Amino acid sequence: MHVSLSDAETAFRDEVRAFFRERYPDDLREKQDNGIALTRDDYVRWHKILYEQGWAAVNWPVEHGGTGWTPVQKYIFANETANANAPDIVPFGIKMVAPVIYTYGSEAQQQRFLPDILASNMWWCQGYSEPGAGSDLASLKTRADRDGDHYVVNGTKTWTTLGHYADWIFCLVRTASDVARRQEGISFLLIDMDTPGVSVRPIITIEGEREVNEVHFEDVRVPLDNLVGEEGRGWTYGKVLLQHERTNIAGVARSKYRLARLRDKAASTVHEATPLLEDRNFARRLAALEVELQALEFTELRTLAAVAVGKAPGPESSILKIKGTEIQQQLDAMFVEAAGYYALPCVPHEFEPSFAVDERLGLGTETRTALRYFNNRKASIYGGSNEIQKNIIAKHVLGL
Amino acid sequence: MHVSLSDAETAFRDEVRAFFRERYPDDLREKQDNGIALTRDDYVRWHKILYEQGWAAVNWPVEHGGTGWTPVQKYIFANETANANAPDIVPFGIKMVAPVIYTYGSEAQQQRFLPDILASNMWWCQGYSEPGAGSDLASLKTRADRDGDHYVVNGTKTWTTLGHYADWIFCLVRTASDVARRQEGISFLLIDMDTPGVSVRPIITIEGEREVNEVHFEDVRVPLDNLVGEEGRGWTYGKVLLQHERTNIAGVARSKYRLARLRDKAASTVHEATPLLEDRNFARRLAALEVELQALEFTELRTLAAVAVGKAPGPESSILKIKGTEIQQQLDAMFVEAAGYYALPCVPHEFEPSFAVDERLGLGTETRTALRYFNNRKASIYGGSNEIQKNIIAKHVLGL
Amino acid sequence: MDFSITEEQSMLADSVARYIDNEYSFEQRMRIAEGDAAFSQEVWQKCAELGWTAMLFPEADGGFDGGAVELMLIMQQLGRGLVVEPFLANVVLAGGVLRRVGDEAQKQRWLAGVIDGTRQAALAFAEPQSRYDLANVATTARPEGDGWLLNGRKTLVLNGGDADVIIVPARTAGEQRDRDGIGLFAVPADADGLARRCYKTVDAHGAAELTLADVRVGSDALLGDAAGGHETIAAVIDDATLAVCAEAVGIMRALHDKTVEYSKQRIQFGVPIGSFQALQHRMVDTLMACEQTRSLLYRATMLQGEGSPDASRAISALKYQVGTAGRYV
Amino acid sequence: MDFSITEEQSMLADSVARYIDNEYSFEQRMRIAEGDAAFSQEVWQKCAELGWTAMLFPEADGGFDGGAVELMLIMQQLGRGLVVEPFLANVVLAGGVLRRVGDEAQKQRWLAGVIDGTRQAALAFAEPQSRYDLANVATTARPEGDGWLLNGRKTLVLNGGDADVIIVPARTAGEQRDRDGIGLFAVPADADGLARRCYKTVDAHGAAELTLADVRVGSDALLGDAAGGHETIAAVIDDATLAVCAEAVGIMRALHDKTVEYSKQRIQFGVPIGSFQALQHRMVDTLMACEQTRSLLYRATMLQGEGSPDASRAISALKYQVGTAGRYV
Repeated sequence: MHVSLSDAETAFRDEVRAFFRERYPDDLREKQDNGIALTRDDYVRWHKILYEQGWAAVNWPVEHGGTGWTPVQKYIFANETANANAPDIVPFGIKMVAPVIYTYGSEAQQQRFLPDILASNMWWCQGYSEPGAGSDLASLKTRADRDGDHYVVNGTKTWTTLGHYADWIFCLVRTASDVARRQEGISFLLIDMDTPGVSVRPIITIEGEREVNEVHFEDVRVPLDNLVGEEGRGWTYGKVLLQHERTNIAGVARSKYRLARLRDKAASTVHEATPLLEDRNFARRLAALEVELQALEFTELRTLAAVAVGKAPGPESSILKIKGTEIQQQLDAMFVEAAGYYALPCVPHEFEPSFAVDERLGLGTETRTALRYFNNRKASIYGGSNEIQKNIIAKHVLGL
Repeated sequence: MHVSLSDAETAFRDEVRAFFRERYPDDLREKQDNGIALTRDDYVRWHKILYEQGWAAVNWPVEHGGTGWTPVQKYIFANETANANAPDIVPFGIKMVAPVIYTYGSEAQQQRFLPDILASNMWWCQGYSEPGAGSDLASLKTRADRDGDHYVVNGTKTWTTLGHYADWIFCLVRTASDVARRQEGISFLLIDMDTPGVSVRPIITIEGEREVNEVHFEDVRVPLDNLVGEEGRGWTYGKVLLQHERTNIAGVARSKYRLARLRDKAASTVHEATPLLEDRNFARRLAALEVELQALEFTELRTLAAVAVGKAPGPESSILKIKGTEIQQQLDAMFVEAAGYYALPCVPHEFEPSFAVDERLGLGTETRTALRYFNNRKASIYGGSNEIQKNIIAKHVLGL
Repeated sequence: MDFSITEEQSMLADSVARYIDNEYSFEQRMRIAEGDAAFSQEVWQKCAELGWTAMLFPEADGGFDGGAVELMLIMQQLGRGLVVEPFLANVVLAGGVLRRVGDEAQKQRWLAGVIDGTRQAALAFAEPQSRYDLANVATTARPEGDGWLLNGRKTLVLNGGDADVIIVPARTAGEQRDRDGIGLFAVPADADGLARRCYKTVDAHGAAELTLADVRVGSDALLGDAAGGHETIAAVIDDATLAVCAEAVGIMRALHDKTVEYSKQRIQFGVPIGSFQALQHRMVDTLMACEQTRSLLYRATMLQGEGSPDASRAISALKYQVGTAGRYV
Repeated sequence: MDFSITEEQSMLADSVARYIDNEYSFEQRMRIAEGDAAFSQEVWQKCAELGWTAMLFPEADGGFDGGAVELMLIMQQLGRGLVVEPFLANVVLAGGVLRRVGDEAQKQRWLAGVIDGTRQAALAFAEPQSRYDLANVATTARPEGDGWLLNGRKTLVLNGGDADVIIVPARTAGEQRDRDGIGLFAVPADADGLARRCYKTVDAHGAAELTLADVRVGSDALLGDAAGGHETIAAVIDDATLAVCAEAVGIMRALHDKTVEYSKQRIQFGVPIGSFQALQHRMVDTLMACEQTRSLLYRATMLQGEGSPDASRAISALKYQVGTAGRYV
């Protein structure tokens, strides 16, 4: 039992660090540091740089182009990504649909999709939630009815993150309704967003951004070949994917980076003649958050170590999701506190240049904190709400 | 809308204050101040002093010997009682069984019991909970079967506070089992503890005290005359009583007194060369607790004001119970913190005189704090656990 | 000790509540909030017509002599409707200063228009470096000729974009964090050297950043004592804190009610989500937070209304509770 | 970075676990806790026979060369069984001092008996006024003749009633709160002038209050440097804190498991109470608290085991978590 890095691990860390120093584009870095939303092209460019390095698919099996890294290497890579404030790869292709395709998809599907996903030639989005099916995902109503060698898809998916950028969508759809358990009638379908009948409508969220969408399907004809695995087994495939998503959501490395920035901010903010960081109440809460985050980091490492010796990321990933999002939201709140009055101005992008009157009203600064706070209220709801996670743990871990 | 006392209210406060100064016996005061448990005789003596003053039955109707006080007068009396650190009247007679008797009891029962309860000639205890019936009180199994002009009672009641002092016990018993709702078969019965077949066994609680008991009934013959109200209506009567108990449990005035003592203690405790009270973290939590308590005081006053204009103490009394006990337990915890190492010695009564080596190891001091902490974990469970209270509020206030 | 309100107070609360219910729907509110203007002139005129803008001022100034209770009743309802019109900025902040230390001429010139709703006013109590320390004033006022020369910056000036007059605290003496040496100056919005950048806040209220570069005002611009402004601001901010807390109580309660209502309608797993115990208990917790906050609101309102020496601490306690309970709800 | 334990470590943990399961039932524990003696000599002998008392000492001293990981593994299991025998006092506290600064003769005289379980020892690190400040030492040690004269009071001396030797920090120089100037003295329990009042703590461990009135000890009683004792105590208390935190993790987990188990058996409203969502979520919260605490325990243990400069902070973080999570669970 030891926590220090081995020589090989240290060498790997240095290699990753050098990569970020040399290959992470300055213009992306500047956008990230100033909290400016990346464009579709920005995301694709960064993905392709990682792809060239062979680091686009951290978790994939080596035979499909994955890294084959140990848990410790993955941990190091996540930390260095966060410390460089580099964007994460957009997860829908690499982290979400690909594991389903390489685990359950046909040989033909693997050859058709995996290389393009790996090289970011194809933008994916997720079609799970529906207006009437949130926590109760199994109640989804989007139907795929067989008609010759096609399915005809009708229905509505919602909260589709970056759906307006997507080339393809992976969906859970209902292919049978006369089944014993609702879950059994659900299939996993890949749909080209260019198919006639697919339309995307923006949802503007509380802080005024377009991040999520509603996707409508009206008599959309999808080749039977686009079914992954067996008809009626989509629920099982989707669940595997959700567990991957949940681990992903914890965001420990990112929170560590943000906590360090919060400390910087508090050290440079004068509050009643002394730095805010020296305010005992603020400092105490910051320390409490840091302790919680240190604990979560080790909980994640323990989980990854268990996965490495062959255990699947089981219901324990729910703990990571709950605690990870709680910490993120506490960080959001403390950034708002540190910003003080400057959290309040709601400054849409177009206006910002005119606000050079005070550097704190510019981009990527205090004026973003409240918007981020509001935006990120979603974190305890998405990926399966934290209440649903607790139900899962109660049932599958505690046996209640 | 105003918070200041009227001239009449101020005069009343002065009268009450003078009463406690003059009539509250020094030996009781000393016991109370040192945290020594009062004896049965102590309780009776104090009750009789209040009785002589006409203040034993604060909430009773005037015709039965109650005070007829306004909510503000009751509030003043509770505060002065707490500020004198005088004991509350033992509630089982005056506050619990008496309201049931004067509301639902027969003329004969009122004449037989109320004067003795008022004058403390009769000690009562409560027979509600059973080993298998806690939160689910309606599942109680103690049976009362008719046999001529008697009921024959069999069963076990538990958590009977001060049952070893009691002359009488009021019980919820099952008089019928072939009913549509379990609640309908329950009756409210008064039982003389001297009746053959009644036995009392002590339960020693976590801190080593005898406060509660199990009461066993084996073929106990109880005259039919001891049934209060109608057979099968006991549940309804008992519920009224529980709501009274819950308001009672909030203990706002007592918590205000304890908070002031905690502040004194923290001011006189040196912690890293300065008073503990100046430790920002301790002071912040103390202030937070004080705010919560100020709020609860006004929530209680609002409830009492509503009761005064004719509304019954409804499900809102559950809020008082939940918040009141939460505050009590937080006070318990902060007393332990203030005591530091001196919270740890577990010093049974007999040994205490030998501990004169340090005044903090004596009676009524730091060595009591942890025992009190442990003892008072019950507060969030008794009188209907706080979870049950939340169920009640969800159903009856929020309509869920 | 008495928790009941008078019939007049009850009518006032009903009047605001009715207006919100009938004429200030959430859709109407969002139209105003998302529009270019900071607020609706039409709504503001209505507030004046209904007497709310006059409510808190002495009869001698043309008001209705209302106090802390009236302020609380109005603000709770404005909170319930998430009203964006500048009641706080005009009536409580700027109006609060003018009422306390304005002389007759100043009241005539500035306050009368606030009371009848024809003029807009603001109080610039915050500076870029000040955070929550009201005495931290770096803006300076230097005597020049018969008047004063003002220089400095002000931040988050509520209603600052629409105000016809802005009350500017400026340092006439002392160090940057001294309580003494702060004067209050009524600066017309069109004064030379006064620049403002306008924006909306996250809660859709209008606000502005101000720069004052050699702004000249006459001696009649000084409100009250040239060095004693801090005491006035502190008193006004006590009122304003009580006001925003009352607003918050209105918001919290509306949010709680809407959540409970939605939980009865939203079906998942074949049942309303309000039937799940975990959510029931959470809604009970929010109910308790609302009621505990309301209790502290009544407490602070009554103490403030009676001019109690404990009022200021009671308002702080209330503010603390709003900060914690409000985030929880 | 590696989270696995060695086969030897695994065997050690199993050995303690087996003993608790088979020979230290809750009923057995309560018999000892409620008895007159502070602990069971029989159990203690068993701890020694099984090698646990020797585990943490260097081979040179007759130990098995264990470190932080072994300490953690043992203490977790002792916590699970609520074991009242004085492992902490003997092995971690007194043994920790003797191991670090005892010379050969002192180790022979005092440590050998701790390692083989034949003698009892204690460390008197607390005084009535000290609270948690280890440098706050009012007890004095004055040179006299060839030895020292000790005067003062010590509080909450764990195992103080049964100890054959008590290590007493005493001030040889400096002011009451100075870190410098503290010496550590091995005082035989039967020394003239040493009085002790024995009691049990709320968690049923034996402890004592000590008074030292002109207690004379020889020069061979001084452990290490006459002025440098604070550093030693601080290091020992780091180990001890790690130990009690590991114990707490064992307790928390046992409590959590028993609660979950009971919730499946206790029937109310016709169903096991574990079927109620509010209780399910609460038990999930306690599970998370346990697991988060365990993570910090591993973190602190590994850093301490590696002698990292971050170890002391990591132990403080762990202690904070135990204090909050432990009360929650």
